[in-house]
Amino acid sequence: MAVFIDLMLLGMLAITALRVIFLKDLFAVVMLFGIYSFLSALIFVNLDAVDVAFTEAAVGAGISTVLMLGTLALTGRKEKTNNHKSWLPLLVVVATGAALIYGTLDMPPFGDPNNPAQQHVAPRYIQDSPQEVGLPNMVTSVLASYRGFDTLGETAVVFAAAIGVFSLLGLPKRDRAAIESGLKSHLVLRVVAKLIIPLILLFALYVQFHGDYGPGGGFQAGVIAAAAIILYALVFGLPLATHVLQPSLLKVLAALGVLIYAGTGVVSLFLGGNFLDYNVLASDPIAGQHLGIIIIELGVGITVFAAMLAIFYAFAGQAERKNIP
Amino acid sequence: MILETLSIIFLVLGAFFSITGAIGLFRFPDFFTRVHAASITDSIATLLIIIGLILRTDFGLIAVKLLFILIFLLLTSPTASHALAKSARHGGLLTMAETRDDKNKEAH
Amino acid sequence: MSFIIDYYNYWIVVFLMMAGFYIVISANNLVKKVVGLNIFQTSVFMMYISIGKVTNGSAPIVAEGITTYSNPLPHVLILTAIVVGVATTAVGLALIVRIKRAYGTVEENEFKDKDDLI
Amino acid sequence: MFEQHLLVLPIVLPLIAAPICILLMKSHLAWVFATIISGLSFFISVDLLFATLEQGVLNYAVGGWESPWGIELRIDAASAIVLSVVTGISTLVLVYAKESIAKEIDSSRHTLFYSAHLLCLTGLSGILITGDAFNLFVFLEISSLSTYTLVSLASDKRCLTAAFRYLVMGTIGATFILIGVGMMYMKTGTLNMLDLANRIAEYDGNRTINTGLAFILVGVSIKLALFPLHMWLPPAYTHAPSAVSAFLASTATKVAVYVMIRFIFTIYGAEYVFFTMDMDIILMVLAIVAIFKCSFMATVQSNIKTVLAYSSVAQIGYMILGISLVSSTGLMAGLLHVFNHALMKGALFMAVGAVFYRIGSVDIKAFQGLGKQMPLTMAAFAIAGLSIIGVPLTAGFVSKWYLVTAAIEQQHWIVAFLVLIGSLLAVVYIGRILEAAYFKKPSELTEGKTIKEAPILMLIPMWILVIANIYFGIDTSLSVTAADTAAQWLTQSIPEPFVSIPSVVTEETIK
Amino acid sequence: MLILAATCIAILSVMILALARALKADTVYDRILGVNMFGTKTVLFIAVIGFFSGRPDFLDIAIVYALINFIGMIAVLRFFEYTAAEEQEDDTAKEDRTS
Repeated sequence: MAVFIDLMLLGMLAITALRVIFLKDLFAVVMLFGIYSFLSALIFVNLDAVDVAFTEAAVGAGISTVLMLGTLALTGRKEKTNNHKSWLPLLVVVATGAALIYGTLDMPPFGDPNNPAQQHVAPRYIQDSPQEVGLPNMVTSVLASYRGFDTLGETAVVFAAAIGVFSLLGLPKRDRAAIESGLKSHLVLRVVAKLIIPLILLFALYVQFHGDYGPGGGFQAGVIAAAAIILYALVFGLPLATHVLQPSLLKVLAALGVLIYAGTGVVSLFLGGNFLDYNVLASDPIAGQHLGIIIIELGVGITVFAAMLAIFYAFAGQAERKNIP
Repeated sequence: MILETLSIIFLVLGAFFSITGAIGLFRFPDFFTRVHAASITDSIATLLIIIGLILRTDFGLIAVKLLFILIFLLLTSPTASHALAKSARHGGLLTMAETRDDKNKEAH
Repeated sequence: MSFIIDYYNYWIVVFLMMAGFYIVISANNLVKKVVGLNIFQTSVFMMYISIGKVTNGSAPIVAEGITTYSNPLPHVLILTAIVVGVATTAVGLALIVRIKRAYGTVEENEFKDKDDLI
Repeated sequence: MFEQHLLVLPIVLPLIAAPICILLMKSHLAWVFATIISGLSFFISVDLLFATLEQGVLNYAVGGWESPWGIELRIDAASAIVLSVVTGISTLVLVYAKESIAKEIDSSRHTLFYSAHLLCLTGLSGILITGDAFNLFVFLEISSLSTYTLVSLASDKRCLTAAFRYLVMGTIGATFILIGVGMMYMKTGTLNMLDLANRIAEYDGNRTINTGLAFILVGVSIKLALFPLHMWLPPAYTHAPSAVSAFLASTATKVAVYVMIRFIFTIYGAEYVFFTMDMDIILMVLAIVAIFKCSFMATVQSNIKTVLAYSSVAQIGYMILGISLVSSTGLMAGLLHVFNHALMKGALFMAVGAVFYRIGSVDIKAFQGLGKQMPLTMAAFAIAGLSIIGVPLTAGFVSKWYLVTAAIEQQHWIVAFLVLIGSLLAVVYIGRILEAAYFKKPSELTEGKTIKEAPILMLIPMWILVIANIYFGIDTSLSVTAADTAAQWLTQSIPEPFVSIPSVVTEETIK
Repeated sequence: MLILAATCIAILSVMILALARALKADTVYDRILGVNMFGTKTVLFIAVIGFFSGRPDFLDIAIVYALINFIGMIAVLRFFEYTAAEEQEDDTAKEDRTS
């Protein structure tokens, strides 16, 4: 059954990808990209990667699609037909694909528990991490503790993206006099959105602090919380949203999150451990691990929330400015 | 046992409704009838399937989450359909009958 | 037959990667290029997740009564990679918005004509 | 108490400083702060360099988790050399940047510039220090993302398309590396570089591993702008702000060269890559084509930054040529050239930036007659240019000398000859600019205007690099010893067996 | 168990139909409708498959899907209103120029 579902989903993915190649309507391309993300997230669920599915759905289908739509609003919907056809891309792709297929021929069989990938490093994470780190969610343990340095880098990447977008697009100014925009005519929508947004924020908090026990964690929580505010901005207009959460505050928050994460590492240095060694944070190693993971997940959550929202503000601000000359 | 049977009935009905909705999405002649088909069956199928699933839980946290999903879908799905139809109408899309009228006018 | 069962997943993933890669290098429109990059990367993520799957395994979150778990390490790597992907997308799209403002077009051949890139 | 933690500091210091720069708000505060942090990293790097020369390899277990389960930081002479170059150049560029970006970047974006610069430094240091293949990818992306930002900060609109092209190519390269690392992980179950090396050695000609190697090499080649994949580099370096060009030209591609060395020599093993896969022939041919094609392209450009950019691609050809000679001398020549080229290109781009600062153009016409008007800047340009050509008593001579020696050692007479011919092309493109500067009359761009010498804050870092060029051309003991140690270490054909004894700090060592 | 598998397959086939609608649509609105239906069915699919594989505690993902689907729809609508306003402006601008 799992194989059957896997095949069906992969088939749908392949058709979607093929269709994207030939579509000229960029709006449709973006819509199909949303579907592509949803489908790949489904595949991740089917292949047991629940945390990844969580993130892919929130990021790929959510944030990326919204940003792409924002860009399309500014750049136009139609791709121009280009008569200049070249065989080179096709040639490169076929060569690369052939190399990859050649590479698959010696791959270990799909799903075999005796594969090298399942043998060497991974068993320790599966068998010992619940005792060593004390969390049921192994993905969180590995992410935040064993490979915490990767995650620090990941937070820095998000921060770097935020800086890039600030420098390219600038942040919208908080403008008291700006008229209310947004989906004015949709009354039903406005009522429903008002009902739902608090629920989403609540859910984000749950994801943030339940990430140790189930799928979720700082990154996902940050994205969901940002999504709530994005929904608010979409329905009630950017000016109102910037009144609730100021762009300059977001800048500070994004920086603060990175500092919290890196600061935890520095604190562990001063307490006599290695960088990011949470064992020394409390008297008992398990308690220390738990404390450390909660703090750094908070740091990740804050940075991601602030960076994602600020990036959205920057894009929306462009559209808004263009609207009111 | 009764719960199990009830759950089966709900799930079968839910599956049936979602398939009819999907067929409607294909077979109906214009956009507004298609929205109608899609959104109504969407809601009823969601309701049935999720109730069917709730009956299979031990009515703990999982049931609460399912209920949350149900409420969320029941709130958002019709809202989205409504807004979509509204903006289609606003954007100048006509129903089939109107298109026919227009053509008649042009013909005369 | 077992050969196909063993590898079908990787083959379709390779096809998806190449579809994405083709969009990146052949598209003339910059937004489509970015969509292509995303498809390419997402497919690579699928390859990683396939590596970690264990038949009859379950999601790597400890629960009672479950003995086989899939490998959590690829999941962790891909979580990081997804974030990197969205960061790149955001910067790329911001660049596109600026290019549109500076050149009035987002078609590669059109602005190439305008500034005779080396 | 931080002695045992020195390894992690060159990554963590700029990483913490980058968000603080944003919080500082004031441009000059951010400048002082960023320069201090970068200088601190430089001192730590030099300290690490001497430590590696004495002790060989240093390692550090992040989070206290022993490798291969946790992420291991690992530094040997090769990484320490490049790390010193990167942090050193970064410090000089930051000193130089204050005046330079005041002219070229909108004042509201200055703090963003410093922050992005520090993030880029974080990424580059991370690549150099990490001992984990996936961690390397993460740091590669940090540096790349901030590089795209830095390039796009210029006021000329062409920097946008250059940055976008760089972004697309860079992301494809990174994704290729990701595919390659995935294939290696699939067959070995580990991500630690040493562990990978040992486990890959167990396989003899496995198709998945071969493909993984191919993808990694192509991905890294995009990042280091190896010949047919170099298209992103000339526009990016031409249109970026001068300070950014100076920084990137002397660090980013060098770090990519280091990554290639690391993957070839440490992970896959030279024997496997060169004898089983015959990569040396491919690399050698590409390197020689790069030297000639791009040196020639450099001779026909009128934008001086483009000339220097093409020259960079050609010089990368020399480094790859050194690697492809498959000998410890060749590798040493390659590493030495990484070091020396950073010194020359840094100085050249800084001089060009100074010209842009005063005249507002980097066309060859703007250089006409500058020898008299900006004597110090043009003298710096001339000396660094001579170094590029490889005139004796400059650093460039030393690395070319060892390169030719290595080629002759391996009986590649033609290669040795071609290296010398390649230098002649450098004479042409550098000579053309010097001729304009010293022997031509001012063009309409500068005629009748009084042009002052560049500000002192730009001249100091420029001349530090120029003096370094001469110093390392005369007293080669430090650079050659370091490069030689690194090369010896890397070419030990059998990697030392993997010992999983971590350097976890115990209670005793702290007291 | 069988009934869950059957429901799975039913939902999967509905997803395929919705996908077909989204791939090959007469108007944009049809496409959006297809995408929306695809989204809601995905939510149900995850819920059912959670029960099918015996680990129904991953419903959080279904919630995220529902949420993102809704936000996506709103973003699309906003996009439409925005571009429609833009086109109108363009039209009036053209008229101004011609008159």
